[in-house]
Amino acid sequence: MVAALLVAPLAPIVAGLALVTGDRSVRSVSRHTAYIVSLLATVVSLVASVLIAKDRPVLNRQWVPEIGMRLHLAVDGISVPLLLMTAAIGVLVVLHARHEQPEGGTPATFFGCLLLVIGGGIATFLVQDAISFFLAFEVVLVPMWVLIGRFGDRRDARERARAAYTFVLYTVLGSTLMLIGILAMTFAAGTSDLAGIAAHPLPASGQTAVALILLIGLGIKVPMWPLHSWLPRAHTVAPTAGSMLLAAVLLKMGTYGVVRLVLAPLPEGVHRLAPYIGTLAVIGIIWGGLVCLVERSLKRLVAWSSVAHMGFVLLGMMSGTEIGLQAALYANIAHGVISALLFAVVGGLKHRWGGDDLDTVRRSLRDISPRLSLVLVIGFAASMGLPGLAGFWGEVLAIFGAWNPGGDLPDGWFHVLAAGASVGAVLAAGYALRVLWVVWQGSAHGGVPPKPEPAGDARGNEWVVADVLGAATVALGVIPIVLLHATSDAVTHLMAVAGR
Amino acid sequence: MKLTYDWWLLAPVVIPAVGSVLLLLHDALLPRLGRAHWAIAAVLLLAGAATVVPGAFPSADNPRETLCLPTGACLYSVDHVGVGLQLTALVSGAVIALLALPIRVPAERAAIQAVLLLAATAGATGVVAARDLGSWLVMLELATLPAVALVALRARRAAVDGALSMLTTSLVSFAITTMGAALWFAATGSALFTGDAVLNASHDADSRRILVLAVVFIIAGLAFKMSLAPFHAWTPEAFGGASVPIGGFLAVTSKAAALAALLVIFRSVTVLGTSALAAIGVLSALSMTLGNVMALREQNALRFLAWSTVSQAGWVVLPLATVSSRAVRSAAAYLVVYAVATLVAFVVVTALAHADGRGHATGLASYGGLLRRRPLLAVTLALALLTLMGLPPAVLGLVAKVAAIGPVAGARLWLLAVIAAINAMLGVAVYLRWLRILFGKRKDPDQADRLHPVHHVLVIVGACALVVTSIAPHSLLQIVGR
Amino acid sequence: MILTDGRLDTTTLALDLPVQPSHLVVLLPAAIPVLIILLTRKSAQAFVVASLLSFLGLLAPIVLLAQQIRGGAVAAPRTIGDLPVGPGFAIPLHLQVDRLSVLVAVAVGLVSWAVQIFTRWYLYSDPRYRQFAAGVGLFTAAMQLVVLSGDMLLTLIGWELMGWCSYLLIGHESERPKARRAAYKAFMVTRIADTPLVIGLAILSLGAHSTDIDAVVAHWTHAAGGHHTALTAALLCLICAVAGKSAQVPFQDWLPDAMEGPTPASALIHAATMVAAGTVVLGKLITLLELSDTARVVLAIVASVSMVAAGILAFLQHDLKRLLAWSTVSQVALMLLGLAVVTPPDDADLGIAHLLSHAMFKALLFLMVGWLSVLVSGTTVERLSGALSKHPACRTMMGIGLLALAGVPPFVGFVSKDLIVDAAARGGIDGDLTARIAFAALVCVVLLTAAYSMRMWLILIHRTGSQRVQVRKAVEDSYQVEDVGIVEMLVDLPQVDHHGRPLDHTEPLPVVVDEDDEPFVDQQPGGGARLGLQLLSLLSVVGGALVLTPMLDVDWQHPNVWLIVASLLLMGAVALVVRMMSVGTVYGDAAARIPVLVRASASRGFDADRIYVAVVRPVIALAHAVTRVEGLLDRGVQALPRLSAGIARRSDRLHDRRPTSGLVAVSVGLVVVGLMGVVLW
Amino acid sequence: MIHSAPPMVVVGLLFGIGLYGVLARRNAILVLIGVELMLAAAGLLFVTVGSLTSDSLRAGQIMTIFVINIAAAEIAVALGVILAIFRARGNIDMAQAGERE
Repeated sequence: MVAALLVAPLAPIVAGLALVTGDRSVRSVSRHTAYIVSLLATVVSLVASVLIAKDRPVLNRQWVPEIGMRLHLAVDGISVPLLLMTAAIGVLVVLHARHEQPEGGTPATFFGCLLLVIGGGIATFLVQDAISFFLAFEVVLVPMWVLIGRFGDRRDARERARAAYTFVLYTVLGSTLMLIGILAMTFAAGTSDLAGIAAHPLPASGQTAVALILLIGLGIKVPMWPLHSWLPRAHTVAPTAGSMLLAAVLLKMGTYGVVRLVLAPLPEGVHRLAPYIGTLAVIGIIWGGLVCLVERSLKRLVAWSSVAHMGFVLLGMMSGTEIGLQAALYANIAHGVISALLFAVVGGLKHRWGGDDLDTVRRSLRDISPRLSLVLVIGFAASMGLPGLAGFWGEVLAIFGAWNPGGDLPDGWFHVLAAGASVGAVLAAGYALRVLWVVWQGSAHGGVPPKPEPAGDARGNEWVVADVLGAATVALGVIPIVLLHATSDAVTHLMAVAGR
Repeated sequence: MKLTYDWWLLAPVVIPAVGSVLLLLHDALLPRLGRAHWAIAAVLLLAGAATVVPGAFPSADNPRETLCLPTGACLYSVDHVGVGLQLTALVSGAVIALLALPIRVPAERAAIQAVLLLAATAGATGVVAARDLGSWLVMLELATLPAVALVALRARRAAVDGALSMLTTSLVSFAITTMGAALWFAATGSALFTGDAVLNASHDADSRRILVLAVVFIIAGLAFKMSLAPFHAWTPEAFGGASVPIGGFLAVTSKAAALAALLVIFRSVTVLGTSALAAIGVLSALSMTLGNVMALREQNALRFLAWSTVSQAGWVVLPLATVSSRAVRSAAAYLVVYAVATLVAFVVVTALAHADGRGHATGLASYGGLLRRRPLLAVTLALALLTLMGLPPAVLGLVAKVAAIGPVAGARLWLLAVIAAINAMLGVAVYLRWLRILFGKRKDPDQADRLHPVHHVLVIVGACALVVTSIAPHSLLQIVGR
Repeated sequence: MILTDGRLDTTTLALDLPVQPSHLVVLLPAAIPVLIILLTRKSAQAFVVASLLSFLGLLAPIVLLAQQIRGGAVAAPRTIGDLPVGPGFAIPLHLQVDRLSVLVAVAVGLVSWAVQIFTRWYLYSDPRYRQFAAGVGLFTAAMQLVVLSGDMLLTLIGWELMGWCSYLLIGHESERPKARRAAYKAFMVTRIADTPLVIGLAILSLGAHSTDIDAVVAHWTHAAGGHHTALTAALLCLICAVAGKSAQVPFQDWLPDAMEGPTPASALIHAATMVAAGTVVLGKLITLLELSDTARVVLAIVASVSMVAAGILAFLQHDLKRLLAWSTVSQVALMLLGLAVVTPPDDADLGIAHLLSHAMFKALLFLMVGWLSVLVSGTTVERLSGALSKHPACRTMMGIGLLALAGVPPFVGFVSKDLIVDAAARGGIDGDLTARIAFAALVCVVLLTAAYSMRMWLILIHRTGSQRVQVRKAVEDSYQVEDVGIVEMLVDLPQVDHHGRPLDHTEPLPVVVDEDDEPFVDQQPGGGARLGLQLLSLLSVVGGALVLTPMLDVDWQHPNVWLIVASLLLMGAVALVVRMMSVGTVYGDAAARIPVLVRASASRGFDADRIYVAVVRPVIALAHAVTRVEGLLDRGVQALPRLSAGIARRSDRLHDRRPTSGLVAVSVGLVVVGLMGVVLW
Repeated sequence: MIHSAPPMVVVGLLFGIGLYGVLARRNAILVLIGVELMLAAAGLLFVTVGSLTSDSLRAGQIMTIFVINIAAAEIAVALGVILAIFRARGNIDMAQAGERE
């Protein structure tokens, strides 16, 4: 069983490295081979993750004693859902990449980078050691940089390079700040083990500074409001598969880090910062919603909606209540699935249209390609928090949690925040319906196409991917109970530890 | 008066030193060997390294001392960190010698260069262990002056300019260092770097003031050798002028010597507490930033490496801004990692310069599409650069970054830590530039012949070293102890 | 086999199974969309699924009703289970079966069944029939969920889902820009009104540490003294949301626009489901409502205003479908008044009673208008004038519907309305402010209702052959007529979409349902549909008898006879007046006597739409501003590399590669370091 | 037991003059001389302190000898380099060196 712990992250990483380095240096790897290899790797790691989730093994070895870095792999209720989601999304992404493989480099490099990102994500959710958490955090950067910079939107090379650099530099800055916070805690606790850090917290006085640095660092990854400007750029340029990973996996690393490194070990610090961070979160919600109301590029719009949704996650976490935290974790997973779905669909549309400008008049999607339109509707309905779909529970419960926050947080202010969040939900409805109005129902009057458009519905892998994600969205919405039960024990424990 | 002698312990210093003298004599008697001198030098250095290895085992008693006076104070002492630094200096020297082996130079100059290399390495190895002002100064100069000569020995104009600026700077900073040493002596009244002397000095107010001045002077003097800003002006000139392997020598071996010298002072100053070290913090922040920013727009590969050494020097001394037991080890650990990465980078550049002609290795642009032209070189260089920027898959570099920031974060020097974080970002930007070129559009030189076998082997070894140490960083870092 | 293993208790009809009829009430309609999307590809298959399941979905509440009568119903059946969100807070997510909810459930089931059957005929040749049927199914399920929910969150779920379904149904014919806009408007208005709902629910349930409605009611009834303001705030939030869903002032304007949807959708939305949901929810919380006078007064004022205004608008409408829409607004307001006037310890029976009767006759009316509109292909006065005299088949049922609407005894409308009037009168005599407001409004609305019902009737039965012939020539398609009419009126104020950009009024496609372009078989719906209509009309006649049963506990024994007589006389008088007005008009339209400008602005709902647009415009402006600021932010981030490049250039100028400058740097550094050492030590 | 003030003053003067010479002179040889002055200051300081303190090792004097030796070696190397420069460029003006060619 312990082997599974190593297989889950290493299968994609090793396969990815093999593809990237093996490509060209020996002889160019064919697209089919690359696809098969990556599919195998991801499936293997998915199976391993399922095994891990089933009987929670633990691996705890010395690794680099010089910096107190241990090889400590394990899972708990908080990480299991993220782990499974990442592994599953990995398989889907590879499937989708087979369907739509952008130019800019060889297939092997493309798949290799995808695998590296997936592996890094899985590793992040497995490690229980702060420093190796940082390591896993960094693994995804360079491959993602390649994905955006090399395989991104072909139309504008300068914008591509700029987006890639903005992403990688911003994120490196964030993770290094996170590292500083981690090391400060490690130094105080004498161990870099997450549980150990949580067990020996800093003195209350020192917590605020550390929490601030950590939250800024992780806030870049999440992204938190003023630190978000890398996200829309990256998403707009990135290839579809890359966007799916970015939204579904990378952002989750940020929020997961907040739970692990900030909420658990630094309760006093969080408590002092919660009102401010919560405010930023709500600003992000409304900000994103407003931008979406007028954004012209469809893919960018989806990216902005991610900013808004992560705002809900942060708000839930800052509420300092168990319900809020549950909501945050739920919204985390929900956003992962929904945004992956949306990016799959929107990427497909962009691919077909050769652009994603919402102002160009098109025929109604519900007439041209019913399948795509179905998943599109599901995706946007979920993204505006429609009940019965994944988005609903997280957002409503987050508002509930924020309405009366835990501890002696300022009630009145959090009332305002909750109200702001619900206004943000209305904005979400506004832009979701706007997109449906323009795309699904079609802006062409009388359903008459202004010019003949490339029709063609989702087929093969694309349809499978969209189907699975859509089904997952509905399932999460109809039966929230499973996921909530998965996380509840760990959350209760965490609150108990933090509440000391 | 009697001194104890433990020749085995002194071997790493003695072997290269004596070797250089013998080599000189031999060359004077029958000047036929030509480039074979390099081989001999490498062998000697490796032999010296071999004698150090036993001390690297965790079991070894520690510190091991010799040249002890009847009073019990010892003039020569090596602890784990010292072993690590000595190994770095010797091995890097050997690698440099091997690198220089295939390069065609007039036969008589080869001998001189090999001798100078040996001497400088001997100095670097010795300063690690020096525990009294005298040997410290001598060893330091022994490590510096031959380097100047090495740079000057290429009679191209650029090299000469580099040599001149390096020479003058080194002379002045040596004068400053000496002044610092004198002040130190004046303050403590003892020529030995012993904690208690410093402690006594620190009690009396004005001798304390003199001591501060002494420390400051010494730091300023050593900053030249570490090429910390603002004492770095010579670095890009020397690197750009000197032949590629010599650049490597300046970047690695003499930096090890400088850090060693600094550590000797640092150890005995720590008893005074942190405030004297603010200077180090400022210097490190300054040179990190300056080096990165300058490297951002540097077009010449060698000067690029020079600027990167400037910024890396900042990282090396970063931990020394705090007084903590870990600071010394962290600095040494970072230096070791940096040495490996930079050495590999220089190996690649040298190999390329030798194969394609210097003209095609100096310009960054000429590395375009290296991945397709020479995959091995490209991958190795990429690994080295990744290590320097501290991003996976080069775990080694990341570990080093952690080690360097660790003490600072532990001591809650937030400002310094944040500056370090920003420079981590800048560093990524800097090295990604080169990386992007490597993977970018292909650009073939007019003539390109095969790698020299020695270079080929060295490149492979370097790549393997980076891969192995990335998988198990412990294997490398343990040589500076834990 | 259930009988065999004794799972069924024959005396109380109690059923000992994990799945209760109450579950089926929700699940069966919910299964319609799932099955349609998964299984069917053709309209015919879809119809089979839809009709079958909706019929079962009608049976289930009836069984439940039987159980309720026999006392065998499970009071609080569990659904997916309690959500684990920490010890301090319970989210049971259970259903709640009581007599009122069961009655409403039956009505909803009945209406949705009738609608499903009727739709097949109405949308016979619509390629999107499947989607429509699915939408109706989901809509029904959502409403049933609201009706039967025993948990705040379940209520919220059903509530929002209904909004979504209304969006789908209203936007059904999305080729027409007006339909798209109407759908968007309907959803957004209700959603905006819902913003406080979540907050209100949060206040109530967080106070009670549970979302269980009973627990909430219990907690607040005890704690009411302390947290009166909180309770009032929460109730006001709820009332706001209710006003949105039930199209009360100031959110009224989405409802008439919703007429863009196919008529069956309108029937569903107006009769049973969406607009009535507010009544149901407030009915569940009536105990709390009675505690807070502020909330009651606000509710009464909102309801009264919308009631009267809607009555007037109804009378002035040029399109009879819109007339019905406005009448819905006023009738729903009537229900809400029925909730507002009750005083402890009474339950929500009055409002619910009117909900039931309204469901019956309004569904009937809408379906009949739909029928007629198919026959005469239009719903405007010009089209429908004299429709009944041309198609006598519809005459009786239409008549019944209108009489019930007008509230003529013994029709169901009369009973439920009169009960409310009685209660209001009684309350007013007792000096209850709310009741007085309500009573005043009620008197007006009784007359208005009579007036517009009469007007509609007169239009429908009007006959002047020669004129109609030339009108036929003049008027082509009903939608064009409607558009032309509106466009002429709106010429000075162009309609604008949510961006504030003017919508250009290109001619929409002709309605999909049209006799000309495909073989449209018979002039009347299938037998099932007609059966449904007859059932509805039957209920509209005798449904009043329901109040006699113990299912509704209302005080019907001693009605205020004088009041009834007076109101009847007044209604008669009004009817007479309307008749007089209608004489000699082209289409027998009494409203023709009203100046055209008034009618014009009335058929635009007194330009409420412009107000909405005026509200939305600043938001869009804000959004643009935000994007601009965002651009600045982004440019700031992008400026950093340029900054560093600038620094590099400047410091590069310092490095003029000369040894001397190096020496200067060294000495400067020495001084700096020295100073630092001395200062910091 | 001589008084320590005068030698200290001399030390300061020497070092200052040397530093000034290093900064002010463009001729490499003169720069070398400046360096020599600074070194001499250091040596003088060593001797003075050594004579003041009763050190069993005579460290002060020994250090001075060390310094002188190192300085000598240094001068040798430096002159070599300067010679090379002169060969390469025909002058030893530091201010002209290193202009971008």
